This record gives sequence, C-alpha cells and structure tokens, in this order.
Amino acid sequence: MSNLSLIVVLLMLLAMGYQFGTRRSRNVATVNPNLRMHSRPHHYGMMVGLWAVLPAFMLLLLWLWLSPAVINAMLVSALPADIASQSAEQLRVVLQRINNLASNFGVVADAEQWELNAAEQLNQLKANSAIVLTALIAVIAAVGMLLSLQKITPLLKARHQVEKVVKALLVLCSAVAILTTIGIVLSMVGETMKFFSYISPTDFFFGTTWNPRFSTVGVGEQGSFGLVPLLSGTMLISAIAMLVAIPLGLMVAVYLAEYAPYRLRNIAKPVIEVLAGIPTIVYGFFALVTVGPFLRDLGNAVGLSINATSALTAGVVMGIMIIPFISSLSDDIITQVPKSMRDGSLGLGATKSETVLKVVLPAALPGIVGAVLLAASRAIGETMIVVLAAGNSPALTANPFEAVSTVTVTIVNQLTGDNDFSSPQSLVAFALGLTLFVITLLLNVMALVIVRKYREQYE
Amino acid sequence: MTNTVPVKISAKDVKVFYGENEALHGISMDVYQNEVISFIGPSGCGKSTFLRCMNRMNDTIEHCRVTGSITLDGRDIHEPALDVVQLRAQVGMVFQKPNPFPKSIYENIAYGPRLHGLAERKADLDDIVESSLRRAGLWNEVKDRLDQPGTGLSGGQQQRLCIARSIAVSPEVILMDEPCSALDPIATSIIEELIDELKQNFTIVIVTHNMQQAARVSDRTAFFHLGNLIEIGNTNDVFTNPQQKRTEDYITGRYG
Amino acid sequence: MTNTVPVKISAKDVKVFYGENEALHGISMDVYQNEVISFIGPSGCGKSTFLRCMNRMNDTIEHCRVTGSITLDGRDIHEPALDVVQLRAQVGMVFQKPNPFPKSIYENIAYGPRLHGLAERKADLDDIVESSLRRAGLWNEVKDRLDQPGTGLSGGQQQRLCIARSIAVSPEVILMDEPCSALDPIATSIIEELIDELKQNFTIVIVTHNMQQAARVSDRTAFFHLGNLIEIGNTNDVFTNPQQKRTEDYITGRYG
Amino acid sequence: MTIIAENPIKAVAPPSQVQQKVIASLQKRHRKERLFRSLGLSAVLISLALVAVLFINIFAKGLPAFWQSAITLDIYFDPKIIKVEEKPVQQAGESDNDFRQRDLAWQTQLGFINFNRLITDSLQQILPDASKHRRDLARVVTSGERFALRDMVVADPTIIGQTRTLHLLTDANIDVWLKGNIDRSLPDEQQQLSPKMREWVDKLAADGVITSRFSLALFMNPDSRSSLASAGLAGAFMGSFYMMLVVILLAVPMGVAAAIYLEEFAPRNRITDLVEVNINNLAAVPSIVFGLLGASVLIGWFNLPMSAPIVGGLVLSLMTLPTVIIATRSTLKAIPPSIRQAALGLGASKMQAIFHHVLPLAIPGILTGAILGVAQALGETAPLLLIGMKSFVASVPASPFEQATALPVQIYLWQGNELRNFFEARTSAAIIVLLLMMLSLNGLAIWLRKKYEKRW
Amino acid sequence: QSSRDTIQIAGSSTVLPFSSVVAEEFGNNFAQFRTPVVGSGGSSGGLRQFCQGVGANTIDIANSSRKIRPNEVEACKANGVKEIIEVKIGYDGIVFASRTDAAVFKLEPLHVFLAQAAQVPQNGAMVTNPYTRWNQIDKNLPDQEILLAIPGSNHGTREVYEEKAVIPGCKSLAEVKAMDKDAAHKFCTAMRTDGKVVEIAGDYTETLARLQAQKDAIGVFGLSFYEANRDRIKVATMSGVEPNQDTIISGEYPVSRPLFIYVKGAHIGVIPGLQEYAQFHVSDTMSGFGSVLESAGLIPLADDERAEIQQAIASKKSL
Ligand SMILES: Nc1ncnc2c1ncn2[C@@H]1O[C@H](COP(=O)(O)OP(=O)(O)OP(=O)(O)O)[C@@H](O)[C@H]1O
Ligand SMILES: Nc1ncnc2c1ncn2[C@@H]1O[C@H](COP(=O)(O)OP(=O)(O)OP(=O)(O)O)[C@@H](O)[C@H]1O
Ligand SMILES: [Mg+2]
Ligand SMILES: [Mg+2]
Repeated sequence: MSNLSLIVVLLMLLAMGYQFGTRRSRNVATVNPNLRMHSRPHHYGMMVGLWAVLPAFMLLLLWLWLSPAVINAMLVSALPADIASQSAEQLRVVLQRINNLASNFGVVADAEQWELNAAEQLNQLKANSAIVLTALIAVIAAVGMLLSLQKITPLLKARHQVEKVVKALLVLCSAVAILTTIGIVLSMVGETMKFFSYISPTDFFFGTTWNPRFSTVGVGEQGSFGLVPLLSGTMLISAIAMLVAIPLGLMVAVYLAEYAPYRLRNIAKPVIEVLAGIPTIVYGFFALVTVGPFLRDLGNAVGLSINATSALTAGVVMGIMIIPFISSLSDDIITQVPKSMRDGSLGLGATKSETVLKVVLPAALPGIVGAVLLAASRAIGETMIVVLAAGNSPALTANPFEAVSTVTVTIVNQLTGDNDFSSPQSLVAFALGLTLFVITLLLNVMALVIVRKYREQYE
Repeated sequence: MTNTVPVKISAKDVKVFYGENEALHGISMDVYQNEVISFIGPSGCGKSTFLRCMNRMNDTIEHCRVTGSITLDGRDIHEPALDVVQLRAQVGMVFQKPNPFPKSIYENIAYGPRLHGLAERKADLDDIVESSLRRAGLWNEVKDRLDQPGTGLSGGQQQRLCIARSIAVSPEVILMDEPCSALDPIATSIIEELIDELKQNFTIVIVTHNMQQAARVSDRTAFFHLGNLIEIGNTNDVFTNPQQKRTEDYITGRYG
Repeated sequence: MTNTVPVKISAKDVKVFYGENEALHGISMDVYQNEVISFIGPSGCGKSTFLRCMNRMNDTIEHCRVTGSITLDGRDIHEPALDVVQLRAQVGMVFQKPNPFPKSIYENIAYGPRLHGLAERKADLDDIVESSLRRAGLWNEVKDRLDQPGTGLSGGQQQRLCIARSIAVSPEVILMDEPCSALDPIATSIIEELIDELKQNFTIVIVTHNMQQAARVSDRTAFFHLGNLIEIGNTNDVFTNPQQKRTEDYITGRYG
Repeated sequence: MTIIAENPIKAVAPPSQVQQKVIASLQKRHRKERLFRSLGLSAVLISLALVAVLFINIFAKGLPAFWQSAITLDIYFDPKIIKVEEKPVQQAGESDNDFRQRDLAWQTQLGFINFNRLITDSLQQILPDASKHRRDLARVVTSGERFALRDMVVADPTIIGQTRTLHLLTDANIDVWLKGNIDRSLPDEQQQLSPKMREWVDKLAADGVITSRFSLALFMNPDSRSSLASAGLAGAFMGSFYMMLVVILLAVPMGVAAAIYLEEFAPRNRITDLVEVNINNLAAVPSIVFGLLGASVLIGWFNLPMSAPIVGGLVLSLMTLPTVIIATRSTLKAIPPSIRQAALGLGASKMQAIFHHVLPLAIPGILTGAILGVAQALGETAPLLLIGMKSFVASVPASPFEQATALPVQIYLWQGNELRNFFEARTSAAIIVLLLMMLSLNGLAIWLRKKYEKRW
Repeated sequence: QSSRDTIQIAGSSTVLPFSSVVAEEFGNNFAQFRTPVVGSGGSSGGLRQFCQGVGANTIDIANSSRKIRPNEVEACKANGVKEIIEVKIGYDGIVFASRTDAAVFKLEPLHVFLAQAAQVPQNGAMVTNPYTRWNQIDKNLPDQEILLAIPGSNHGTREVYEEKAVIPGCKSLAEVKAMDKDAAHKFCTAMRTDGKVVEIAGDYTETLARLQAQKDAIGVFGLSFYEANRDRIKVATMSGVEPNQDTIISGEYPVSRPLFIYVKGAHIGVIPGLQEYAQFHVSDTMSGFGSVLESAGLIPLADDERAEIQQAIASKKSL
C-alpha cells in the first residue's frame, strides 16, 4: 500500500470515528438524562475520529522516518563480512548501489551476485515493512477508536481535546513559516561560507565596486564583489517604488472605502488587483519600452538628463505593481473600522477627509503598516522589472536618474549564468541572499519597534 | 417659553425610511432657540432616528432615506448649497452608544477644537479640554490619565467623555441621545446642571427615558410613539395634563 | 434572605489592576443562590470591573490582572483545571454596551443555544428564539424582521436583544451590567418582571444606576465607591438604614 | 472627596463666536476636502488607467495571435508513401508488454515514413511551378503538421488510400508575412521568406487557400520548438493550473491558520515578536531563494520529482504564505473586540468565538490576501527555475506529479524566442491567457469577498 | 521514488533552443521514449544540478555554453558523479549589430576596446576614457553616440566577447604590449562605468528591446538570433569579415564559441533513451550540415569531429 492510499484510509477512519463518536455520545446522553454532556456530539465525534487517526498517523510518520535506517542496518548485517567492515563512506556507496539495483536504477550490467542478493533482500524488507506498517496502523487505529469510544461520558471534555488538536494544528502552521526560514538560512549558509573562503568579508560588505569578472577570465583575478552599490541600488529603487505606491495605494484605498459609490468600488478594487497579477516580465518590458523612453523624453523636456533605464523607471513601474498590495489590504482594513468611530467624528463637524485622516486611518494603522511592509517586501524581493528597467549597472549612485542594479537581480544573474558553479562569481549569490535576509530582518525589527511605539499611544 | 422666541429648528412632515421600512411617519415640530426640549417615548419609536435627522447623521447610514423638510434658522438643511460640515459643527451630537475615539482622553476632547481652529495655542487647547471635562464632571476622574486611551474608561466615563467632546466645540444646538443612561444620580445631576447652564446660549434636544429627568431639565417635551409624534407641549403640561390618551398611558406607566 | 441559603459565588479580597492602576482594592462578598443582588455606585467605581471578574471576562482585556479568589459553587474559578468556557456558559453576561453580533436577529439569539446544543431540531430553536425575545419584551417589535441584522436595531432594542441572547442559554447566574439603561419605563418593567421570574431558578447580579430599580428588583444591594465595597446588605436595610455615611450620601444624592 | 464642588468653571465662548470661527475655517477645510477627494479619485483613476494601458498594450499585441494562418489542402494518404504493415492488434494470450512492444515497433515504422511528402504532393496540385522550388515547398506547412498526419494514421489506419480536406498550419514566417508583422518593402536579404515563397503565399491567400483561422492549436498543443507555428499553451496551462491548486489548497488555509494562531492565541512576548518579524521578513526574501529551498529540501530530501507541479506548488505556497498571513493578521487586528467578548460571554470557547464570528468578518481581508498571493504565485518564474520547471516540456501533464512547465515560464521562453515577429504576439497571447486564468481564479474570491463584505 | 522515464536536461539558455528542438524530434521519432524535458538555468545552474549526485532526483544532461571547469568536475566526483560524457554539439557565433536604421559599422577589435575601456592611452598617458562618439575613436566610424549593450558578466557570451574582441583589440596597442601579463589583462578588461556600456543580464530579446528603446545602441547577439531578426537589426563586420556560417566555420570570423552537452554516464541504461538521445543529438539529421539544428541557427561541427563524438557516446567515454 502506498503512503498516499494509507492517508486516504486514515481519512476514511476519521469519518468513521466521527460517526461512531457522535452516535455514542447521543446514546450516553439519553442514558444519563440528568447529566449535561460537557461537549456537543460533534465534538465527541471529532475526538473519536482524531483518536483513531492521529496516533496512527504519528506512527506512520515515525515509521517513514526510522524505517530506512533500520532497513539499512539489517541490510548491512547481511552483507558479506569483508564488505560490511568497510569504512562508513565506502559503505554508503555500496548501499547506494544496492538501492539503485533494487529500484532498477543505476549501474545494472556488472552487478555482482552478493549485490543482487542484497537488492533482493532490500526489496523483501521493504515489502515486509509495508505490511507490518499497515497492520500496525490498523491495530492502533482500532484501539484508539475503541478506547476513546469507551471513554465517552458526560464529564469527558471532548471539546477541549479537539480544540487542543486544532490549536496544535494552528501552531504547526505557524511553525511552517519558521521552518521555512530555517530552511532558507541552512540552504544558503554553507555556500556562503565557501564564498567567504574566496573573498574576504570586509571586501564584500564594504567594497564599493561590483565587478565580478566572468569566472575564468584572468585566472587569479576574481573581480570585485562590493556589496554597497547593490544595496544602495536596492534601497533607491525600493524607496522610489514606495514613494509611488504608498500615496497612490493609500489614496485608492481611502477613496474606495470612504467615498466611492458601491458600484465603483466593486469594479475598481478587483480591477486594480489585476496590477498585482500581471507577470513581472510584462512590467519589465513595459518599463523598458514604454515608461523608460517616456521618462527620458519628459526629462529632456524639462532639462533633466534621465536615463531611459534608470532607478526611476524601475522604481515607478515597481511602484505600480505593488499598488494593490497597499490599496486592497488597506481598503479591507479601513472598512473594518467601526462606523461609530466615523459617526463620532462627523458628528463633531469634521469633514470626511478629516475623519479619515485623523480617526479612521490612525485606528486602522496597525493593519495598514502590515500592508505597507508587505508591499515594501515585495519591492525589495522583485527581480524581473529591475533586470529590464534599471539598467543593470551596479554603480554606486544616489541619483535616481541613473542606471543601477539590485541585490535580487544580482542573485539571479550570478546563480543562473554561465559561471563556474563553484567559483565565487556564482557562490556570491548565496552570500547576497543571506545578507539581504539579515538586512531586511533588521529593517523589520526596526519597523516593529517603531510601530509599537506609535501604537502605544492608542488602543 | 412663548411663541415669540425664534424658531431654531423646524421640521415639516419628516419621514425616514430604512430600506423599505418607514421608521418615522411624518414628523412636524419646531425647536425654539435656547430651549431644552426632550423627546420621550418607548424604545424603538424613532427618537434617535429623528434626532439624527437634525444634523443629517442619517446620511451616513446606507439604505436610510429622509423626506420632508428640516430648517435650521430658517434654512433647509437638505438644500444642496448647505454645508453639512458646518451644519454638524452648529448642531452637535452625543450618541446613544458612547463612541470615544481610540485616542488619548486629551485627544478625544481636543479633536473638535483643533478641527475648527478654536484654539490658537496649546494653552488655549488645554483650557478648552479642562473646562469641557470639568463641565461634564469627568475632570477629577481623568486629570491624571489624560494621555491614556479614552476607550479604557468605564461606561459612564465614556459617556461623559462624549458629552465633553461635543460641548468642546460649542455648537449652537446640542442633540443628546440619552446622555445620562449610564450615569449614576450624581453624575446625572452634573449633566443636568450642565444642560441648565448651556441653555443660556444654546439650544438642547435631549432624548431620555427618564421621565423625572425630562421633567427636571426640559422646557418642552415631545412624545413619540411608533414613529409618530403624538404630543408636544410644555413639559409641565405634558406631564400633568397630557392631551392624548397614549401620552398619559406612557407617562403613568400603563402604556396603551 | 438568610445565611442558610447556599452561597453561589464567593469573592475574597479581589483586586483588579489595569496595568499599574488598581481599579478594585480587595473586594470580598458572597452572592447567594437564587437571589438578585444589585451593585450600585458612582460611575467609574468598579462595578463593571467586578462583574466581569465573576465570569472571567477580564481575561480578555490585555494588561488586566486579577488577584484574590472567587469561587463558584465552592470551586475556585481561577484554578487551572476549571473550564472557563463552561464557567461562562454557567455565568452569563449582559454587557454595558449592547454588542449584538453582526448577524441577523434570529442568529443572534440562536447562536448560544446552537453552541450548547440546546435544541435538537429547528422547531426547538425557533421556540427558544421566540420565547427569549418575548421574555425580553422584544418579540412584537422584531417578529417580522428576524432575518435583518441585529445591528440595525435601535439602542434599546439592541439592549433587549442582548438580554434575550443571554437568557436563551439559561445560565445559572446572569450578570447584567445596566440592562435597562437604554430602556423606557415600560420596557424596563418588562425586564424587571423577567428578573423576578428568573430569580426562581437563577442567580442574578445586576448593576444599576437607578436606585428605584435596585430597590424594586433586588434582594440585596452592594454599594461600591472608588474601587471599594463600602456596604452590602438587604436592599431594604441599605436604602432605609445605611450603615455607612458614604452610602447614605450616595443614596440621598448628597454624596461625599 | 467631592465631585460636585468643582473649581470654578471657565465659561466657553458663546456659540455665535465659535460658529464664526468655524465658518472662517470652513473654506479652507472644504478646499482640503475637495483636494483630498480629488486626490483619491485621481489615484483610483490613475490606477485604473494604468490597468487599462497595460491591458490595451497586451491585448492589442496579443489578440492577433489567436488567429493563425492555415492552409486548406486535400491530402491524399498515398499508400505508395505510407507503406506499413497492419496495425497490430492484441492477440489472445499475448502479454500486455509484448503487445506494447509490437505496437511500438509499428509506430516506429510509421515514424520513418516521410509524411511531408503527402503535403508537398498536395501542394504541387495547386502550385504549378512547385517542382522547381522543392526546398521552399517543404516549408509552406509548419513541420509539426506531419506528426499530426502520422497521428491520424495511428489512430485510424483505414485512412490510408483516402483523401481528406485538412486545415494545416502554415509556417510561422508565412503567418508573419501575411499578418504584415514584417515590413513588406524590405529587401530580400532582410526577409525571412524567399521571393518565390512570398509570391506563392500571396497568391494562395488571395485564392482563399490560406486563411486566418482561430487557432485551436494555441490552446490544445504543448510547446514546440521545432515547429514554431504549432507551439501551444496547453502544457503550461495545466502546469500552472496544478500549481495553483496546490497553492490554494495549501497556502491559503495554512496562512489563515498561522495568522489566527499568531493574532488570537499566541502569548504576546519576545518569541511571537520574533515570529512576526520573521514572517514579515519572509515576504522580502527574493523568490528565487525559495527555489533554492525547494531544490535542496523538497527534491533533495523528500525525493519529490523534478519539474513537477507538485513541487512548484509547494515552493510557491511557501512563497505566498507570508502574504496570506500578513493580510489575515491585519484584518483580524481590525475586528472590534466587542464581538469576541459577546461570543465569549455566551460561553463560546475562544476557538468557537474566532471560527464563528471573527473569521467570517475577516473573510474579505483573507480573500484579498489570497487574491494577491495567488496572483503573485501565478506570475512567478524565478523559483521555478531551480526546481526544473523553467523548462521546455513538449507534453501536457496528466497529474501534478508529471513534468510540466508553467504559464509565466512559457511567456518567458516565448518572449526570448528569436523569431520575434511571430512570438511577440504569441507572448502577449500567453499573457492574456495567464491574465484570464488569474481573473477567473480571482473571480471566485472576488465574488465571495463581495458576499461577506458588509459594513455593520 | 526511483522510477523516472523522462530524460531531464538543464543548463545554458543558449543551448536550450537547440536541445529543445532535438528533444521534440526525439520524442516524435522514437515512439518508445518520452520527450525529454529541457530546463534552463544557465550553464552554471545546469552543471550545479548535474553534479548534485546520481539518482532519480538529479538531472541526466547538463547543457553548457562553455567547457566544464576542472573544479566543477571535482565537485561532481565528490558527489558521486563520476562518469561525465562530454558532447560537443556545435558552435555559436556572436555578432555586433545595430538597428537597421542606424549607420553601417565596420568594427575592429580595437574600436570595441576603445569604446568600452575605462582608461585609454592618449598621447602616451593613460586617461579616463574620453570617447563619447564613435567617430572620435576612428574617423571612418559613423558620427553616432557610443552605446554598447554587452552581455552581463554572468554570461558565457561575455567571456567570448572579451577574449575574442576586447582583449585582442587592447593588446594591439603598443602601450599594452609593454605591460606585464597580469597588468595588461587587468587594464584590458577594466570597463567604463559612465553608462555608455550596458550589461544585459537577460537574453538577446532584451538586447533587442534596448536597441528599440535607444536608436544609437549597438548590441551583442547570437548569430541565430540575428538571422531571425534581419528585418530589425544589421550586423557590423569585424576586421572586415561579415559574420555568417561559412566565415565562422572557416575561422575567419573570430568571435564564436563551442556548445556542449554533458551526459551522466551513470544514468545510461537507467533512464530510458538517454544514450539514444545523446546520439540523436549529434546525428546527421539533427546537427549535420543542412540539418534541423543548422536551420535553427547552430553552426555545425565538421563531419569527422562529429563522428568522433558519436563514437565517444557509444563507448561512454568519460572525462
Ligand atoms: N480597559 C480598561 N483599561 C484601563 N482602565 C479601565 C478599563 N476599564 C475600566 N477602567 C478603569 O477602572 C475603573 C473602574 O471601571 P468600571 O468600568 O468597573 O466602572 P463602573 O463602576 O462600571 O462605571 P460605570 O458606571 O461608569 O460603568 C475606572 O476608573 C475605569 O477608568
Ligand atoms: N440602521 C437601521 N437600520 C434599520 N432599521 C433601523 C436602523 N436604526 C433604527 N432602525 C429602526 O427604526 C426604528 C426607530 O429606531 P430608533 O433608533 O430611532 O429608536 P429609538 O426611539 O431611538 O429607540 P431607543 O430608545 O431604543 O433608542 C426602530 O424600529 C429600529 O429598529
Ligand atoms: Mg435611540
Ligand atoms: Mg460600568
């Protein structure tokens, strides 16, 4: 039985347990008419279902986790003595080979007899393991179901048990975010270390030139890996994007939530949300072919020299892209602010805009800050637009009319180019990723502290 | 109170619809300058609804439609040229449910004066805040916690905060929807004194379920029932010699 | 009311802190089974706060900390093993500010019974909804609009809706925080009748600013002042023969 | 202490004086109000205009690509050219495997047949001077169509010896020429088609043999590189579809669950602060990094298949998670506590209060988060790169576990194709399809959001 | 976990189109095999995945627009990828091109160097690059602003561009000849940063778009890309030689590079069709003269070189 079908079976068990549980709790209730049941029948049902499934599921996970090691150990013990006594490293190769043989994958032709035997044994073990597992799961599920059915009394706090499980589930979901972070850090740390074995951290963090040559041009010469220009480019573009998106997005949100007729809002909101769904490469070309030249001509008209591909172009277009992140989320949050708040202000003779600016927006602030942070994050993490529109020129400049480059773009470029993958040119992507991670982390901590401070006046 | 006193607010055949539902069935009445008039009537009869008509707070309720005419100082408050913001500055309101802003107590009071530019300097503002709170009888309780949120006050304190907030902008007419519902007798009497004092300069419309209160503070009383204005007259007359059976029943607690 | 009656709720040295602020300074009192006890006292003295302690609604306020012990039927309500949900099902509450759910009137009432599985069939539920609304004196006003939002009711109607909602789940103790503040005399008397009726089976704690009401409905009365319980005793005694000067001052409206 | 005996109360200014001040301030305030309002309106209009510009941009470029030049030919399935044995049938007692072997052998045999001959023969009927330009002749119909003919034979061998009238896609460059996507006045050396070919094509088009037909191939075919004209979106569409399925089923519920825990249950302390910061931070992680994670963890550890929508979906789910969490938390924060208290006061558990009352009110915000998150996931390419989904895949996946590519990847690949005159429009067409997919995914969410959105 | 019947390829985006064509034809011609999946991700990304190990969750073939580096081979071996079969599939020509409505360019390597260098010798001294127009470099060049769109430093094309155009141009200067090797190299590859040279990190379409946005720009393209876009761009000659297939094969036109695929020997016999695919890739019909790939823009290998490679695949000759 495959793991997938096992899970389907478990789900069916859950449904069964639910049925039994509800029925049994109703019976118990009729038997004890003078005792009020602690929980509702569906709670008992859910509880029984969970008792049937959860332990079994745990076992399944445990089994999946442990069984390979156990099987390997059994396999090794059955190998010819001279092979089993090899070093761990060699043994790993041998086991890999046997595994490949067993699954018809890998070096086939010149397999030795003992290898074939071992492969055969491996398949056997795996089959046995599956059978034992299935049987065990059946037993545990049955025991769990029966025991929990037995336990149903008016005093049994079934709802607590169910809610505990739900809560555990909620915690688990939150943990995914943490695990993701850990995963991300772990998947970058090793390579970052390797990178720093080529390039000294000071050169990386404080270098002001970014010019990693192609990996083999001039052996011995690595090029320069200064982070600063990339970082400044990232900040510049994100700042421009936020300058575009925050006012536009907030005004859209306010207008839609407070002023717009119902109809307009119903249409405009989803339409504006489309901005967030247009693939970024489309924005990139839009920026390159339309916005860039437009800005350049505009600049010419007013006597400014604006590069067609510049931080400005990329920032503006990126700002457009993240408008809905601010507008739609803020709109929802503003709508949630209780009407009595608005009434209180209007009743004092405030104009609508005063009400919005001084009462509604402050009340909605925590949520809006969340939306803005999300938009900012999106801007920092965006790649395609910058690749096309920012000119991809990692120069250290604060002039928004000049071409720049960003950290994310560089990560993608260095990771997916034609560089030697073990060279610093390619490894730098990991260092950049990790650095960006830490920097945004610090920025977020700062944001949190600021918001807390500001919010303490309220609430 | 005689008819020579100028009419401040005059309503003619005011009907209010909540969606399909007609909540007020054509109310006509005058409110005179510098009088205190109280609205009484069973719960759900339309007192608040009518009150909200007077400064067009009903505009903010979706599906709510008002017909008929209401004039303030002879001017139709529904005419397009009229500035509803000014109207509401002129006709202040204390809502039935206390709704302090999620701001500090100080900011709650200072909000209105700031809006209207009533204080030039911080000191003026402080004065306004203090005197408003004093007059609502809240100063002593909150003077040490002006910077704490208004939403952290007790029910009655919030109610007084809202009263203080509305008098801080000195409107000409103050609409009070059960301003003392959550107040103890002493606080109530402070508010009643306040009303007495305000009467010198202002016009006050008050909704109350407390007959004694109506009798104590108001010059005239209007009795509403099921969306109709049943009777309006001098408070004394209404309470001692009601013209309508329903009024009498209500006042004596028998109820038609 | 004699002491042979079992104690339903017993508070010992209950202190409540909002952040740094001590709002209650050690309250000790017993509430007996099947009695109506009313809490009176000036606004902001801690009545609501103490009421909320009895079903641990204070837990939901951040920065709010409760010390001392409160027992329900002899069991400490703060003990970890105690199920706070069950506690609240046992000890119902009508909040000072009416807070109907943003759902239909029907759903507002039906929510509790559904939650606790009090009705097997739809018809049972309809019955519960109707009888609860009737007992709160709201049925006639809303019977044709049960499917409309509870938030679209008038202030007094919302208050009665919340009362109806809380009696729909038949709690053993009902905590009512100024349940009649927005009600006219007739509606008030309906609620008072309801309280009288409920008293047969339930225990009722009511906060009120209306001395007459306290005198009318309650067996015992507790007077709070500035976070202290000043006096508690049979209603008659408290009103006619208060032991403490402060009580007397408050009751006679002189205060302090 | 006393409450009554207050200090003397300062008299406030008489109302008229105050009203004067109010009136004095009003003009300015109304101007501000109008300004604010028009700012709001212009913000909305600007945003809508931006959408319009982008849409017009895309649609104007992309719509023509839905129509493609096809040539109507009478194809004679010449038995002299198609020389094959009978199509094998499974014999009694023959194992499935053996039969498959025989069938494959037969198909391989078919593969050696020059089906192009059928097409060129047919073309020769209508082009008198064709025999002199054999090279050109072979290029009229796009090269993939010969496999279509083969598949017809595979499906029904009795077709051999018969004549069928078929609409075959012409070569991409012919389509370009006929659509006027290349300047007709350019000299020969800058043209893609030979002069003879251009002459033929113009003639055939005038005769109505080559017509512009709505291109089903665009929707039915997977990508193609060797026969550009028959490149389609089917594979990418299904790939994206499966991925979005995973994202919607995974990221949205998980995000909501996490948000509920963090906002409603988690104790307020350092650790939750850390978690909050961490989630905000995840939103800023470049998407390609999620690809790294997917490659090393999902493919490397969990041995999930490469290039499979299931992996893509998981990676995109992780990427979308912060968006959903942040959106949900923001809305949860804005829901008034009185509602929670009302439910708790009735004896609902915290869990019940949240699931029965708070969550329904938060649905609009949650859906907004879902819309934004899914839209982002749908348009994302970078993380797919590292898990092998930024690929050329010439088949339509039948399950989330099969190799597939995705719409944005397809767009990326097409926009990079050197045959710009043909693929510029196609890229836009693919974008249109992507947008339509996004709109229909969002449609449901928007409808739901409207349903739950009430101001109480 | 262990069964996979589709060949997985990843790597260079230059090779991607060619591999895609082969994959598709392979799928169409061999009824018993499934059409391989060809991923992109750059030579680096492809080889990185290739060298991750042996097994179903690793790729079978890495496309590369450059030869695998020795330390990559080492990394591969460390991960158990021991049999790496190198298959050269042809050449990629690299051209300089401008918009059709721009002036005609006859470039020399020296021009390219002078246009992109950070410093140039003038009157015996090294000065910051003063050239802003082409005709300042050489009077015979058009009077047009200098704007070079060159491949980003992550591109294999960049290496070719530097080695075959910039450095030869640079080394033709007397001043440079006088320098020692390292210094010369450093000097030659130093690039101006005043925005006259734009590095394109994306593909040729992006370069083309840049040309469309800026009339004066000169871009670096692949030959096949140019061929398919002759209506929009025209090539510059290099040292008087016009780039086309013949001049590249004959070596007259210097700027070109070889393309490779790397096959994982350990997967042969395991992944159905792997060896067949590799052989098909270098078969006459696919990459000989007049073949499918040639019409797709690949510059084919000489027949005898191809035969050698076919032999290498058959014998699984590993690096
Ligand atoms: N959430 C809160 N945060 C901070 N302080 C509070 C909060 N709730 C009440 N208080 C303070 O605690 C004290 C007691 O409040 P409580 O609400 O118990 O008064 P009360 O007796 O119910 O008054 P009222 O009759 O006005 O409702 C008051 O001073 C009040 O300001
Ligand atoms: N927003 C609303 N939507 C629909 N109906 C409403 C709304 N507000 C009030 N009503 C209805 O209109 C009628 C009058 O309501 P109103 O609030 O004016 O009563 P009231 O006299 O103030 O009562 P109370 O003394 O209880 O506050 C009631 O039947 C009420 O249910
Ligand atoms: Mg009212
Ligand atoms: Mg209170």
